[in-house]
Amino acid sequence: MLDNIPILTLLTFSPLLGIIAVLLIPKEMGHWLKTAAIVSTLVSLVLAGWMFIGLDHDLEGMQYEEKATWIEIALNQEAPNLNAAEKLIYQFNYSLGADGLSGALAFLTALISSMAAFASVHIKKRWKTFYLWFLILQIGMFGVFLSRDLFLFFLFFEATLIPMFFLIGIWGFSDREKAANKFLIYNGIGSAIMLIAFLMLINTAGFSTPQEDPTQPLQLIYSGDVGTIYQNLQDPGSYANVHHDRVGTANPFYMGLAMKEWIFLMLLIAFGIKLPIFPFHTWMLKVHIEAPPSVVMIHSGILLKMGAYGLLRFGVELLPEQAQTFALLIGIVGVVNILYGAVLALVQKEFRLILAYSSISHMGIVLLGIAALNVTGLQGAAFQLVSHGLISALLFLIVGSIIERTNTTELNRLGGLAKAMPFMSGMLLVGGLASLGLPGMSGFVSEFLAFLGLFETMPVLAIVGALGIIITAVYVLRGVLAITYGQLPEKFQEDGTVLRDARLTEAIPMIVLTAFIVLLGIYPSVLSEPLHHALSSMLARIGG
Amino acid sequence: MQMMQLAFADLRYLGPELTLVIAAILLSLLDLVVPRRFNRSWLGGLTLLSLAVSAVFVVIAMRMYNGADAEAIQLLAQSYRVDDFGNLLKLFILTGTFLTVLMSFGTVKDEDIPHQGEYYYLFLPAALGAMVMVSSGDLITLFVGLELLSITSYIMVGLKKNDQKSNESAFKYVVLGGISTAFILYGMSFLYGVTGTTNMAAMNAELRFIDPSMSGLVYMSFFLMLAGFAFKIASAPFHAWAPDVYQGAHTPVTAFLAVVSKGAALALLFRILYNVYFNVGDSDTPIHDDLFLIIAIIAAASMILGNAMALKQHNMKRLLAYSGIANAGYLLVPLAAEFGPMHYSNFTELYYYLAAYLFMNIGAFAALIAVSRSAGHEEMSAFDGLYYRNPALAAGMVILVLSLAGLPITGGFFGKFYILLGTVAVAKYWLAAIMIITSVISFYYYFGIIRQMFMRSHAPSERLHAGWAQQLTVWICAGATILMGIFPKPIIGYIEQIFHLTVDFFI
Amino acid sequence: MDNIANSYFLLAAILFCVGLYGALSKRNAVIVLLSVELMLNAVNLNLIAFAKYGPVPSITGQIFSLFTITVAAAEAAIGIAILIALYRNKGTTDVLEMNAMKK
Amino acid sequence: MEFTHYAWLIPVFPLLAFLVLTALGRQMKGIATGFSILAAAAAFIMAVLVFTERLGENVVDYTWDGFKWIGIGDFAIQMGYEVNNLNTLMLVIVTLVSLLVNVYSLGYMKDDERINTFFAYVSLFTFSMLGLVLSINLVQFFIFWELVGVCSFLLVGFWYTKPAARAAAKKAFIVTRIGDVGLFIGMLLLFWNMPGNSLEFSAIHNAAHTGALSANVITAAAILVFIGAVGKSGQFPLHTWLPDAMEGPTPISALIHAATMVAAGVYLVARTFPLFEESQAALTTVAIVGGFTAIFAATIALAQNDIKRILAYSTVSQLGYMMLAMGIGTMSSYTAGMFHLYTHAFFKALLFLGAGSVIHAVNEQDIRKMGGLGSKMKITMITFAIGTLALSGIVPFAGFWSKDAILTEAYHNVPVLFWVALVAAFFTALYMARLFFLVFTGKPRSDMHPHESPAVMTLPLLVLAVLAIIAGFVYFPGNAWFGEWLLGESPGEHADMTVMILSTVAGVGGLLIGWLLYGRRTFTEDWVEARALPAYQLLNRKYYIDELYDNGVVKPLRGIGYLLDWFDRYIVDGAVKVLSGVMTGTGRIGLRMQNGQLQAYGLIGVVGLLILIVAVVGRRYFHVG
Repeated sequence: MLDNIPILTLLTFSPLLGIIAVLLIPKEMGHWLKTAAIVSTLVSLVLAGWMFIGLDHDLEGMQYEEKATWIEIALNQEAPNLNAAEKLIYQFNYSLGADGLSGALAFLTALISSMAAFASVHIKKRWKTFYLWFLILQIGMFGVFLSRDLFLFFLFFEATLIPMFFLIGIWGFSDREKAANKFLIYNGIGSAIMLIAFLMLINTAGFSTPQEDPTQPLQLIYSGDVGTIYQNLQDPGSYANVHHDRVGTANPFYMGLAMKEWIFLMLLIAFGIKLPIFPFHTWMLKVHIEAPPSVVMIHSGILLKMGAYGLLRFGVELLPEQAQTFALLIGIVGVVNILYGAVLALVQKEFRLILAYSSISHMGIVLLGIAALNVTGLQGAAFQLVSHGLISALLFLIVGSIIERTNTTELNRLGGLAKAMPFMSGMLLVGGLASLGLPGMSGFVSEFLAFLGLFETMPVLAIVGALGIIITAVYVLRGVLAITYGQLPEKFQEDGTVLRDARLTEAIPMIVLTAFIVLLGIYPSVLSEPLHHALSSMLARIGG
Repeated sequence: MQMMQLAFADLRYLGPELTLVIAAILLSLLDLVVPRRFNRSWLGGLTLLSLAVSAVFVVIAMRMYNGADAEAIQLLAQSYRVDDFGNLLKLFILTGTFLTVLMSFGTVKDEDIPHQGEYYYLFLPAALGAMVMVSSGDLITLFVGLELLSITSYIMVGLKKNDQKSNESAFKYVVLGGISTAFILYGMSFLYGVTGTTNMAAMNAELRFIDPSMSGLVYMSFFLMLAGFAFKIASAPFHAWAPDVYQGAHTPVTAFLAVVSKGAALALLFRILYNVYFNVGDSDTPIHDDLFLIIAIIAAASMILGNAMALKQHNMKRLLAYSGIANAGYLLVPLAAEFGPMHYSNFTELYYYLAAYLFMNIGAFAALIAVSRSAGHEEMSAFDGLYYRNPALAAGMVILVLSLAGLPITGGFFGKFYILLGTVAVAKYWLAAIMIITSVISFYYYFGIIRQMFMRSHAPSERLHAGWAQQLTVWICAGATILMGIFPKPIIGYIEQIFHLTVDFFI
Repeated sequence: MDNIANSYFLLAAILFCVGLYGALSKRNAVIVLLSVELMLNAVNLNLIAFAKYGPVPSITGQIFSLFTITVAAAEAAIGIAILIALYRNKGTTDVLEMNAMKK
Repeated sequence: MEFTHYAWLIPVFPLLAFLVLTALGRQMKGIATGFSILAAAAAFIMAVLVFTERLGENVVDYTWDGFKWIGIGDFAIQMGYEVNNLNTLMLVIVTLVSLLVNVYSLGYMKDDERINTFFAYVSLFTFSMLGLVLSINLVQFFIFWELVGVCSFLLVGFWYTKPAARAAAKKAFIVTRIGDVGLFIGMLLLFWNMPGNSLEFSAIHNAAHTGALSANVITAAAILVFIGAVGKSGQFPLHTWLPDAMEGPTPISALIHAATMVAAGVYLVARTFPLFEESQAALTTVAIVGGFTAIFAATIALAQNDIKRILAYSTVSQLGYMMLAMGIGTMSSYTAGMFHLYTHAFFKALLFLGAGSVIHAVNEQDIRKMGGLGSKMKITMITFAIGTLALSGIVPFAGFWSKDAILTEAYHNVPVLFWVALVAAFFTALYMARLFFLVFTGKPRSDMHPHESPAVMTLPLLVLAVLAIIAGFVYFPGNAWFGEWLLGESPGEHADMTVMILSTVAGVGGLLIGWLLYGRRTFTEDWVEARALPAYQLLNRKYYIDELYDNGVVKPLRGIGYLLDWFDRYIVDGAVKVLSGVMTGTGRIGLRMQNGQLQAYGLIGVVGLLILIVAVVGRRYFHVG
């Protein structure tokens, strides 16, 4: 019903509205800048909600398709076998599309960005540039989830690096520049490896001769469009899968099994760096400590999800056979992630580090869901993406407010906040309980589905992973109770710094996020229905 | 041997070159005649004018003699060709020189460059030498062009007579340049010896049926010539001169060296590699594969070494020198990725990245001039707090640095992406991998500049007013970079449409 | 290719190597410039030898050597001019002293 | 029949109270607590109506599962509620005890400024407990199961300023969580093996009977479910959290840690009883764990000095009895187990509330400092006495009939466990006597001025005392109505005089010795400690189980954590630094070559060229490698 309005382009570039407003408002009027940014994020939230509700649940494949040719790189055709063709081009078009998975994640992006806009009220300096980079980052994130072309996906993927570099580097805490550098180099290498894998895909599976009837002049097109690549990889007769030479010389488009496995491994590593898989996670810890809390809300709420989304969209959907061969590896890495993150979170002295390690542990659950390679597992993984996004956003929102009042999150220098700030400690407790998977909140549903899915294919891994739930309960309670329960440290008592409870602008985002977390916990099919078709079509080829 | 004579009618093909020669002579005479107090920047203006006129001639040539079946015009038995390969590169050289001269307005002051007039019109013979290099099909004219460019650039580097550093770097440049010329000549002598002719097409015909005993000499000829050209491009093993010369020379001259002379030398290597040494040698002595492998190794070495050395660099000119070495590596990659079954567009990739390299490098140097004039030194700290002092310049510089680093929606990004597409199409994955990983490592020092501009707030906070010329150059380059990043289609389409391998490139 | 030609090429190679060695080891700047000229002349010798005794003898070699001679002269002139400017400022022609610009 | 249809209303009342209290808690100071009592009363009335409606003979179970919770692939998990006789029994118990505790808390928590939050948590707990009782499938059961765990965590840690309360709350949640993971894995196992992937309890019943599930799946599922029950009901390995949970306010100990939540474990075993019936291995484990916990906890209770800890260990021991009954596996032992759960809920709640009124009066929990409170606190003493007699299993009181039923079953099926249970009964009587005589009789041991608790606290005591007396007559050798009502067919009860005599002897003997030791002071009270000091010390320190867990599990885990933290900081980060070091290293080498010497540059070029020539072309001629 929404096909006539290009809603996806509107949504992706809705932050432009805010950017223009921010540019126009002079630098001194901080209050106006904040409201302009918040209003712009709310506009994108409304658009994202409208799009998500408009998603037709039982329609296969992509909806709201928008396609416009953007880049057609003409290639040299003077070679003997090529000059017959009317056109030999690399075609990268601006094509957006949304299905259950990307629609849900786009809505999550809009929601968390608007909540982060609320939370960034604590920013003290240079609001203009802050909101500029904040909104550009939002465009990048929308683009990543909605783009249906490899080149466009890579472009938006890289486009999120620059704003994050500035956001961490300028507004972070003491060691911010080192953290910004580490973030840039790690993610740069991650996207570099991804680029190589994409190029291999474009140059082999991307090749097609799209003209329908042979009478028309021959068109040879390399395209980055995910749809064509999916077709070529799927149908055995396509250039990519036929071994004997068809184009005179050896078939240059043939994708051997080894090559497919290499591509999948590269994608796993590239997205593994983004979704921190065990060995590549150290950069994320630095960012979680040094970046300002509202930026960390976005980073751990959405940026980590891009890795998992990429793994699902390009790893599992395009190369399902390879996904099967690597399923055990992903499973083991997932369990390692869960246990490693949980045990380390147990001994941290800084609350933000506990949250960072808990993000690693929760992303391990996503990996388990993916490793299951059945509809339940994938649904669990997709659910965990959304639920962890909401929960970590809520937790970092509260951390932001706590830092603004006590400017520390060291466990031994905090305590007894429940007396001074009952509302916020209540919210922190709710966030903690949601993150340890208390039923009635979204954390439980995703854990339940992920482990359920994995139990069918790899029961032993599921059981070992389930032990992680116990340790999660331990470190969450240790962290949350150390801050809220117990006595108020004397530092905050005697010098009269009355720790006032959450103001309205802080309370609203907390309540909204908690509402979503509880809604997903009580009535999960509001999210599982749209996900349903996106994931089952993903597994159609291997009978998931 | 039919009589080869240059008829008057042929002069109309040589429009661009003649304008430069006449302009050079007139300006040097004008400089002599005109009294001392006459402001020499008028000469700069005239130089710009002559460059523009020459560019107009080139564009006319491109439109006039082109056509689907048009045969490339060649004079004096291929010694001078007016083909689209040459025209496109002439356009590149002229824009490069134009922008370098434009950015040097206001920087040429008496105390360090005594002969101001000379400074301006010396660019003309250098540009002429480069144009001759790229449009010659014969070794001799090619050599003459190369030497004209080299010798003029020796002088330009040494123009700052009173500055000890500039003299030193000029001397280093002369000696090492001389050695590299000797290497090139020695290689050319072997090449001539083995094939008996200096015309590229004839040479290739000879080399294909060379008897194996001579293959040693063929290898020797290629290695010696490669040493010379690699020196000119400042790629890996022969890069050592670049940082000192770049630091010593006057900044616009450094820009000229980094862009125009490197680009011309690359085009020359491209022409020789694909015309003379193309599938030479047979199965047991595969000279063709060895040569292309060496080019790939040199490319990889300069990418790794260039980026590595730039990591801990604080002097901006030396940093841009090392980034120039790395970019020489990136530019060599399309050469190394030879033709594949579906991949024949090496030239377009090379040219597109060369154009992007031109804009981002000259823009960076122009911004450096503006900033170092007020800071007094050329360290990276000159950029401190630029965001506060001159936001427009800072924004322009961010775009240029993003393009240098190869991050999206900039010309540099798309150039690298296009080269990578070609390299992966030819299944040279290791080369593509090195290119990408080293360009990610380059984020570190490029973003060092951004850190200085945005994250250092303790700089003196009074506004920095950059010269109009530098501001204009930065904005032209930044605008061009953004355009090349977002709309690559028209540029690449135009190149593919007019450039035909068989007609314009193979002699 | 009989042995006369070989002896010419051998001589040219020796001359070239001597010139290269001289350029890279001599301390006096003038001698360095001189050895660069030596290398260029070695090339001339090689060209002439190929023109006369080479596998495909032809006149182009000699024309080529004419060009190289003129270019070598131009280069020598520029080299000396820059050396004089350097000497005036620095007071020494010792090549090892010219290391004002380090890493 | 229509009341059963509205059974879902029962949990909704406390939920509404919870929402009202949290939303408007701060503003409405006084009347907020009224809401909670009102809701509890309404729920109780509704439960009684449903109970009376189902008293008739041929009453059919009612299930409704309309609410589609989540669709996975081609099957979906539906939510709803189920009403059968077992549930109705639990509904009545929970709502009654919750009502009485609500009333009692009015008095007990009167001067606490967070009284509204307290009542909110109590209502939330009642809602989740009732939800648990009514749930139709294992997933919904698990959801409410964890919600109940959270409520116990919140309420135990209610006085959060006390560090002991904080540690106890954390411990309670984590230890029950360990059990919950067992149940969680059991649920996953069942989900994939059940025909049609449905986890409905009814589906589990007939799947177990018809043999659709393989033998070892049943055993594995049963044991995993039992682990969950062990965690929640504080059975042997996972019992350490229950005594520490006494840090919470006493009404909570009465409601949660005596009558309802801890009974949920037994209720779960009852709910999935067909699974246990099919696997003998599971039954023996349940019986052994139950029996062992009974005797184990009873011995520890002997040597405790805190009034609430004695009652806590007594609860653990009585739950051991129930598990023992379930473990015997016959339909009559199942009925005996549920009957003991029913009676135990009343007299244990009575004892806790009695203890609460004592603590409220003298503000002291150590029984060695108390004494002679009987004179001033008449009603509390009398009701406490009734509770003690009921718990020790003296003839007319409810405890006797239910414990006797279990002992008879044990006697007929597993004689070994019968004797263990009998000894435990003797110890029970002994420690209850010790508690009663030390607190209420003799001269006061420290300067206390006890006063009787207000009416609002003594009323519930009286109601529970009456129930403790009459509750037993529902199922005694003469009248097996309770069994028939519960199972729908006669449990085949066979009274056994010898068991009755033996259990009375054990009970009366225990009380007599207790009276002798502590009542009349014939021996000085530290007689037991003097004679059997090492044994006393062992029991007092609770067999050092807490220390065992602390050093055996918590410290090694923390150790691994620090090790991994070091590993993460140095090895993983180190590897990255090495990589970046390689890069800056090559840079440094390159820079060292830039020493400013003109001739050095030339040399680098020439040497580089030679290396290239040798590397690429050399291998052609020298065939090296």
